[in-house]
Amino acid sequence: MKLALSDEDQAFLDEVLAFIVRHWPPSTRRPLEAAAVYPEQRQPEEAGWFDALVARGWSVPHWPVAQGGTGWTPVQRYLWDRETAYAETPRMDAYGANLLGPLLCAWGTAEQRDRFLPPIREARVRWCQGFSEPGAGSDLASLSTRALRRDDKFVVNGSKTWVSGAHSADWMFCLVRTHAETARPQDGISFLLVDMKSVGVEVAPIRTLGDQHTVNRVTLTDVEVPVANLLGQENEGWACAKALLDLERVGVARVAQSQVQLGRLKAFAGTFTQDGGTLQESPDFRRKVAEVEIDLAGLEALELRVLSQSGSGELAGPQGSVLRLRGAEIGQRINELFVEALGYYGLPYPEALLIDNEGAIGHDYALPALQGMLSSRSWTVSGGTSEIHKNSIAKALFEPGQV
Amino acid sequence: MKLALSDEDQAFLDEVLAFIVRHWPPSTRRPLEAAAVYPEQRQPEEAGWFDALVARGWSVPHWPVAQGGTGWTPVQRYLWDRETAYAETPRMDAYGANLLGPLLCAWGTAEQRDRFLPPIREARVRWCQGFSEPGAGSDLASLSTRALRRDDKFVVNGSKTWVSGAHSADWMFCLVRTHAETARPQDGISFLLVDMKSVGVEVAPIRTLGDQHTVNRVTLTDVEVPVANLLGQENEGWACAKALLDLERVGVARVAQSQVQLGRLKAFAGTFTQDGGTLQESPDFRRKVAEVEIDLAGLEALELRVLSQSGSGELAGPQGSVLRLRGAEIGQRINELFVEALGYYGLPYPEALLIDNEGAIGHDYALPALQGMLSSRSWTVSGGTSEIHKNSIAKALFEPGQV
Amino acid sequence: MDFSFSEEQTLLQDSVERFIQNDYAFEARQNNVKDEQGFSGGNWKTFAELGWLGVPFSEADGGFGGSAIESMIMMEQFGKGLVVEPFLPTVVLAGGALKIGGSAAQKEKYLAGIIDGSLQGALAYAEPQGRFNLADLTTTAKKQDDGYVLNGYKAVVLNGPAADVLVVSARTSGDQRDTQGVSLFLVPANAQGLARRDYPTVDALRASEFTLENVKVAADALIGEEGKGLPIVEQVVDEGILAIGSEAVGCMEVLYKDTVEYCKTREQFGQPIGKFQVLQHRMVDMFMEHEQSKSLMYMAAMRLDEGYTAEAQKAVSAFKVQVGKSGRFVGQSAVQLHGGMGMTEELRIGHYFKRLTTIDTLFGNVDFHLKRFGAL
Amino acid sequence: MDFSFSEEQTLLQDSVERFIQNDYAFEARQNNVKDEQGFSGGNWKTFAELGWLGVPFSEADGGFGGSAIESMIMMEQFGKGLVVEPFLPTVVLAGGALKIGGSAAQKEKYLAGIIDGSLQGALAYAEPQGRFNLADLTTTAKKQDDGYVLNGYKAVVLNGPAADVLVVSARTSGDQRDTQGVSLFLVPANAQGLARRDYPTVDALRASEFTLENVKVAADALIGEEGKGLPIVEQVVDEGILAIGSEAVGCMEVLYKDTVEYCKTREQFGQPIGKFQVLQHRMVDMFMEHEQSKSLMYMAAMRLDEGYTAEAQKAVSAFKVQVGKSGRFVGQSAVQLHGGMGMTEELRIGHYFKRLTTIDTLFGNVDFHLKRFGAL
Repeated sequence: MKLALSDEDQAFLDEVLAFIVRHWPPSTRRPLEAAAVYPEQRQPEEAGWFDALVARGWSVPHWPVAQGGTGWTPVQRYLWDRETAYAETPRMDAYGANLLGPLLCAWGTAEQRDRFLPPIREARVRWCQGFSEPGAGSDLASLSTRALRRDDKFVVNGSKTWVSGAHSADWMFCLVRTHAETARPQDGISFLLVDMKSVGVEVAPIRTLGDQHTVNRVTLTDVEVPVANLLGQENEGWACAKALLDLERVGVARVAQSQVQLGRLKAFAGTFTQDGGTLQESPDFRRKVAEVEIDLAGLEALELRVLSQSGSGELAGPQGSVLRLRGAEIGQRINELFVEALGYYGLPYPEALLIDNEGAIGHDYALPALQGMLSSRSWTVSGGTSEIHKNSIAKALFEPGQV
Repeated sequence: MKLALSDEDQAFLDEVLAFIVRHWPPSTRRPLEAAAVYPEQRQPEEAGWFDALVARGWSVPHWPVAQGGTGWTPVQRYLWDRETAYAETPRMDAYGANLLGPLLCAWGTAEQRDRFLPPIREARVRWCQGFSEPGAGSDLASLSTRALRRDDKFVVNGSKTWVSGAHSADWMFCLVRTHAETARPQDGISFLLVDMKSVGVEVAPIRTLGDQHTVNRVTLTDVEVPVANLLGQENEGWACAKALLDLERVGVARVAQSQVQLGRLKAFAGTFTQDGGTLQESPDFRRKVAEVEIDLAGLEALELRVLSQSGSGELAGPQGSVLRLRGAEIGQRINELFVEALGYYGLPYPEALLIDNEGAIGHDYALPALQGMLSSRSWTVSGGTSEIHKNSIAKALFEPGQV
Repeated sequence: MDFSFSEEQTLLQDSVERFIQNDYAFEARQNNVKDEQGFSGGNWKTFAELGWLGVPFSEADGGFGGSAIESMIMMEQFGKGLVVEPFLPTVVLAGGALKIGGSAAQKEKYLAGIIDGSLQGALAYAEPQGRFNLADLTTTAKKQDDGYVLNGYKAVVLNGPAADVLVVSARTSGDQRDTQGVSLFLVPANAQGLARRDYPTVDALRASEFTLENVKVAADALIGEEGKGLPIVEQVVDEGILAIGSEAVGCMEVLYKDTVEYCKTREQFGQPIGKFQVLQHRMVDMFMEHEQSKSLMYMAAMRLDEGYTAEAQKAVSAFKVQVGKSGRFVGQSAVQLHGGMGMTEELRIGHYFKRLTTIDTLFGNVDFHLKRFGAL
Repeated sequence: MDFSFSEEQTLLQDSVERFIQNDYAFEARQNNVKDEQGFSGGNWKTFAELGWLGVPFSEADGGFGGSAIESMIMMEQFGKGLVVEPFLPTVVLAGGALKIGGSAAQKEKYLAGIIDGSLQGALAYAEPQGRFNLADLTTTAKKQDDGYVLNGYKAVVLNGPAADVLVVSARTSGDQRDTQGVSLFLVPANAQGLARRDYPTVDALRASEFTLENVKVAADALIGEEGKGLPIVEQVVDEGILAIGSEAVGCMEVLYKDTVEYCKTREQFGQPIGKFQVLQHRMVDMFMEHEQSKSLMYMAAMRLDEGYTAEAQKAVSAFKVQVGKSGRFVGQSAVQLHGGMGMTEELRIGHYFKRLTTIDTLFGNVDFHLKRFGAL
C-alpha cells in the first residue's frame, strides 16, 4: 500500500508528459475561459493534437489492442486521463470513442467494426446518442420511437430529445422500438446506427439556461436505416444499452477536471478584493474552498481505491453511481463558488458584447463562470438523475454481498 | 400589520410579568443546569408555583372557560407561554393539562369530566400516555394490546413502550384493541383511562443514551379497567387519538425554550477560551450561532403568522408538522453547539461525581449539555418521526387548497 | 401584535396580483424582455396610472403614504410574475434615496416624475473593488466653484440604460473604506463626462457600467449633508433588500407550486413522479424554505416599518441570509425535479432560478449578511 | 501506486477482525466497560501475546516494525468492536511520543513494558484554556538542580486512571502560545505532587484531570530537546488522529450495516421500513459518507507512511474534517432510522453514536482542522 508510482509507471508518466508538452505545448493552451467564449477559435490546435494522438496510437487507449487500444494498465490509463485533463487537451469525441467504440468492439459484427471503428479511432467522425424521448427520461424503457422492418431496412419514426451535439454529429446511435407487444417494455427495443444525413432526420436546437446550445431534439420521419446498421440482435437492444450505460461510468467522477477548476477558482478569488484584502484571503471563502477541496480529495481517493481494486479498470456494483453522484455534486459546488466569487459581476450577461469584441464586463471569466454554473445543474440530471443513481445504490446495499 | 402589542395585550403582559416575578422570583430560579443535575432539589419551589397558578385560575389557560380555562386570546396565550418559558417556571404536567384535559372537555362524559379534570387542573395528579408498542411505532394503528370486555370491565393485556414518566404517573391514557376483525386496523381501537395502581400494571425503565431514565415499558397483564373509564365510544378510540395528536402540536415549536437555550449558549461560549480570546468571539462559532439564531427567528415569525391567522390558536393543515419539524431540528442544533463549545469537556461523564458532590468536571453545565444533546435526538422521533411529518405535509401539498 | 393586512393593503395586493395573473403571463413577460429598452413602457404607464409608483412616498410628496409593508406586498407579487419593469431601481432605490435624504426642492424636482412614470432613476453605489462594502469607494467628488467634480467608476448599475437621473455615491473626504466622508449626488444621465456601457443581466434586466470623468454637478445635487451619505445608502439598500427579498419569496412560491404540479402530471415508471417519496420530501423542504423566508419577510417589513434601528437592520440581514439559502435550495430543487425540462429557456422554471441566483448576490450575499447579523 | 494490503497486513487485519467477531461481541464489550479499571486486563494480555502492542515500534525496539498503515488496519477493526482497551493512549500516544522523540535509554526503559502489556501510558497534552491549540500551555517546567519542577493542570487525560507513566507537555520558555519553548516530560503516575481526579467518559472510556504541584523529575525525563517538544506532540497527535479516525470508519461501517439490517426487518404499515425510498436514500448517503471517509483514511495513512511532511499533515486534517462530518451524519442517521430503539442504551447503535461524537472533538474538531487544512 503506497502512493508512489512504480518505476514502470513513472517512466510511462514521463513519456506521457513529454508527449503532451510536445503536441499540446503550454503556448497553445488557451485558458478554459477563452475556449468557452470563443469555441470556434479552438479548432486549429485541436486538429494537430488529434493527428498526433492517432499517429502515436493513443487516440483510443481503452479499446481492445486488436482494435487500436493501447493495452495500458488501469493505473496507466488513470495517469493518461489525469495528465490530459490537467493540460486541458482537446478530448476525443466521447460518444464515438468512449461509448460506441467499446460497444462495437464487444457487440458489433466484423463488418460493423471494420466500417465504423476506424473513423472514430482517427477522429474523423462525430457521434451523438439518441436515447431519451419526451416521454421517456429516467424511465428509458418506455420509449416510443418505432422502427418497422421493411425488407433490408428499418423505417424509423419518432423523436429523440436532449441529444447532445446532434447539430454537429455525423451519426447517431439510438434506441428504437421494434416490437410493441412484449411482456416487459425493454424486450422490444433495438439498437440502431443512424446516418444523420438520412432523409427525414431533423435537428432542432433546445436552448438551455444561459441561452446555451448543446442539446437538441431530433425528429425522425420515415427515416430508412439499413438492417446492416442494427447493433446486436433485433429486440435485444436493451442489453446493448445497459452495457453502454455501464461504460459511461468510466471517468465519470471528473476528478482531474475539478482539480483544474479548483485551482483556477483559487487564482480567480485572488483577483477579487474585499475590504482591502483579496477574497481568497477571507476566512469564509477560504473555508468553503477548503471544504470542497477535501470533498474532492476524498473523491480522488475513492476513485483510486476503485481503480486499484478492479484489475480491469471496470467498475463494479454501485461504485460507478457513487463516483458519478459525488463528482457531479462537487463539480456543481465549484461552479457555484465561481459565481459567488464574482459578486456583482455575476450579473452581466454580455452575449452581445462577445460579438462586438468590446471585451468582457468585470472579468474575462465572468461569462464562462456563470454559464458553467447554469449548465452544471444538468450534471445531476443527464446520464441518470441523482435520484435514479441513489435507487441503484440502495438496491445494491440491500442485496448482500454487493457492497 | 405591526409587531407592537395593543394596549390591552401590553396590560396583560404586565400582569403576567408581575405574577411571575412574585411567584417565581429570580432568586428562586435555579439555572437549568442545576435543575437538570439535581432534579429532586427542584420540588419545593415548584409546589409554590403550582399553588399560585391554581389560586389565580391560570393553571390550564387553554381549557374551555367552563372547565377552568382563562378565555385568553391566542396572542395572550402566546405571551403567557413565552414569558413562563423565559422565566423557566415549572410546567404543568403536559400529558394531563395539555393533552388529556382538552380531550376530556371535548369527548368526555359529564361524569368523566367531573372526576378527572379537577385533579389535573389543580396539579394533583400525573398522567402518562400509552400509545406506542414494540410492534407499533410510526404505524400506531397496528397496535396489538387487547382489551376484552367482561361485564362492566375491560380486561387488558399487552405492552406499551416509550411511555414517558410512567414511573411517576398516577394514571395512563392508552389505546387498546377492542375488536380484532375490522376492515381497517384503526377501526377496532378504543381509548382507555388506566389507573397505574391497578393490579397487573408493571413499569420497567428503558435506559436511554447517556443512561437517562425518562421512558418506560409498561406491561399490562389482566388489568381490569371499569367501562366508565372508556373515553368516547368503544372501537372509536382512533378518532380520540387523532384529536389528541392534533392538540399535541400546540406550542410544539418550543421557540421560547430555544431562545433561552441560545442565550445560554452565547454566555456559555463566552466562558471558553480559544487562542487567547473567547469562543464566542471566534468567527466560525459566531457564524454558526448566527445561523441558528436566524433559523429560530424564522420559526418564531412562522409561529406568529400561524397564530395570527388562526383566530382560535388551533393549527390547520400541515402547519403543526412544519413547526414541530423545524422546532426539533433547531433545538437539536443548539444542543449540538453546546457540546461543540465544550470541546474536550464534552467527554467527561461524571455520574459518579454527582453523588459525592465533588462538583462538575470542566464546567457546571457540561453534563446537562451532553445529556441534552443526546436526548434531543429523540425530538425527531417521538411524537411522530420527521419522516412521518413530512409525509403528512406532502399529502397536504398535493391536495389543492390545503396549503 | 397583528400579522394581518389592512383593507388598503389587501386591496393593493389584490390589484397587483390581478395584474400579474392577467397581464403578465410568462409569454408576455418574455416579450417585455425583448423590448428594446428591456421592459414594457406600456406597463410602466399602467403602474403609474394605478398609483403603484407613488406607493412608498408620503402624501405630501404626491405619493400614497405607504410603508415597508406596501413595498413588500407589491414586490412579492412582482416576484411571482418575474416583472422586469424597473420598480426597484427607480422607485425603491433612486426614489428611496430622495425620500430618505432629499431636500424639499430635490423631492419636488424629481418625485413627481417618478410617481407619474415620466422619470427613470438608478442608484450607482457599487464599485468593482468594494464588493458588498457600501463605504468602499474610490469615486471622488471634489468641491469646485459652487459645485462638485466627480471622478470614478460605478459598477453594475441596474436600470442604467434607461435612467434619466443617477444617485451616485462618492467620497468627499476620508480614506477608501471610512464610514465618514461618503456623499450622495444626483447626476443627470446626460451630464458631460459621464460614459456608459450597457448590457443585459443574466436575469434579463438591464444594467450599465458608468465612468465619471470630471462630471460637474451643482451644489444642490448633494443629497443630505456632505460626508454623511453612508447612512442614507445603507437605509436605501436595506429597503432594497426587503424589496428583492420579497420578490424572491414570490419566485419561490411559483417554483414550489410549479414543481408540485409538474410532479403530479409527469409520469415515469407507470406513475406520476410525485408518488416517489424522495421527491415528495424534497418538495416539502421547498415548501418549508418558502414559509421560513416568507415569515422573515414579514418580520423585516414590520421592523423597518417601526423605524430604521439596529433591530431593523438585523431583521433585514436575517431575511437576506434566509432568502439566499432558501432561494438556492428552492431554485436548484425546482430545476432538478423538472429534469431536463428545468434546464430549458422555454420553461419558466429556469428563469426564476436565475433571478434567485442574482438576488442572492445583490446587496450582499449570505456570508456578508451572516457576518453583519452577528456583529449587530 | 498501490492500494492493496501486503500479505502481512492482510494477516494482521484478519487476526484483529477475528478477535472482534469472536471475543468482542457487544455484550462482552459492555462487560469490559463494567470492569473496575474500565477495560479487560485479560484482553490487554491477549493483545500483548498477539504482538499487537508492539506493532508500531521498530524491530530494534522490540516491536513489529509496522507503520501508519498497520495502525490504521488495527484501529478500524477496533472501531467495529468499540474496543475500550487503551491501545490509543498507551501505544499510539505515550508510545508514539517515545518512538518519535525518545532517547535510546527512554525507549529501553519504557517500550518493552508497553509491548509486553505490563506498562500503561497516557499523553497529558491538553489544558482547559487551550482548546485544540497544542501550544497553548500554562503548565510550566522550571529547571531546578539537575532536573525540572512541573506545575500546572492537564485536562481530560485518556487512560489517566490506569497509566503508570504520563507524557506531559509543559512550557520551559516562551509565552503562553509560542510554538517554541514547549517540552515533553515522562512523569511516573506515583510522582510526588501529582494529583488525579478520575472519571468515566461519555463513550465509556476512563480519563483523569491532573494537577501538578511542584512535581520533580530528573533531567532524563525530558523527551527530545528542551523547548523543541511541539513538533513531537504534533506528530503524535496526527498519528492519534489517524488512529481515532480509522476507529470512526469502523464505527460507521457497523452503523450503516446495522441500519440496513434493521430496516430490512422492522415492519410498519405492512412492509419493511427499508422499502421507503426516503429511508433508502438516507442509507445510501450513510454508505457514501463511510466510503468517502475510508478513502481519505487510506490517503492519510499512506501520506504519513511516506514521511511527516506538510502534505501528510494536510491529509490528516482532511481526514479529520471528513470523519467529523460523516460521523455526525452517520451517527445521527442511524439513531433516527432506528426510531426509539436507537435511543436506548440496550442497542449498540447509540454507543457508536456517542463514540463518533467524542471522536469529532478529540484532537480538534471540524472547524479546527478546516482552518488548519486551509492554512497548510
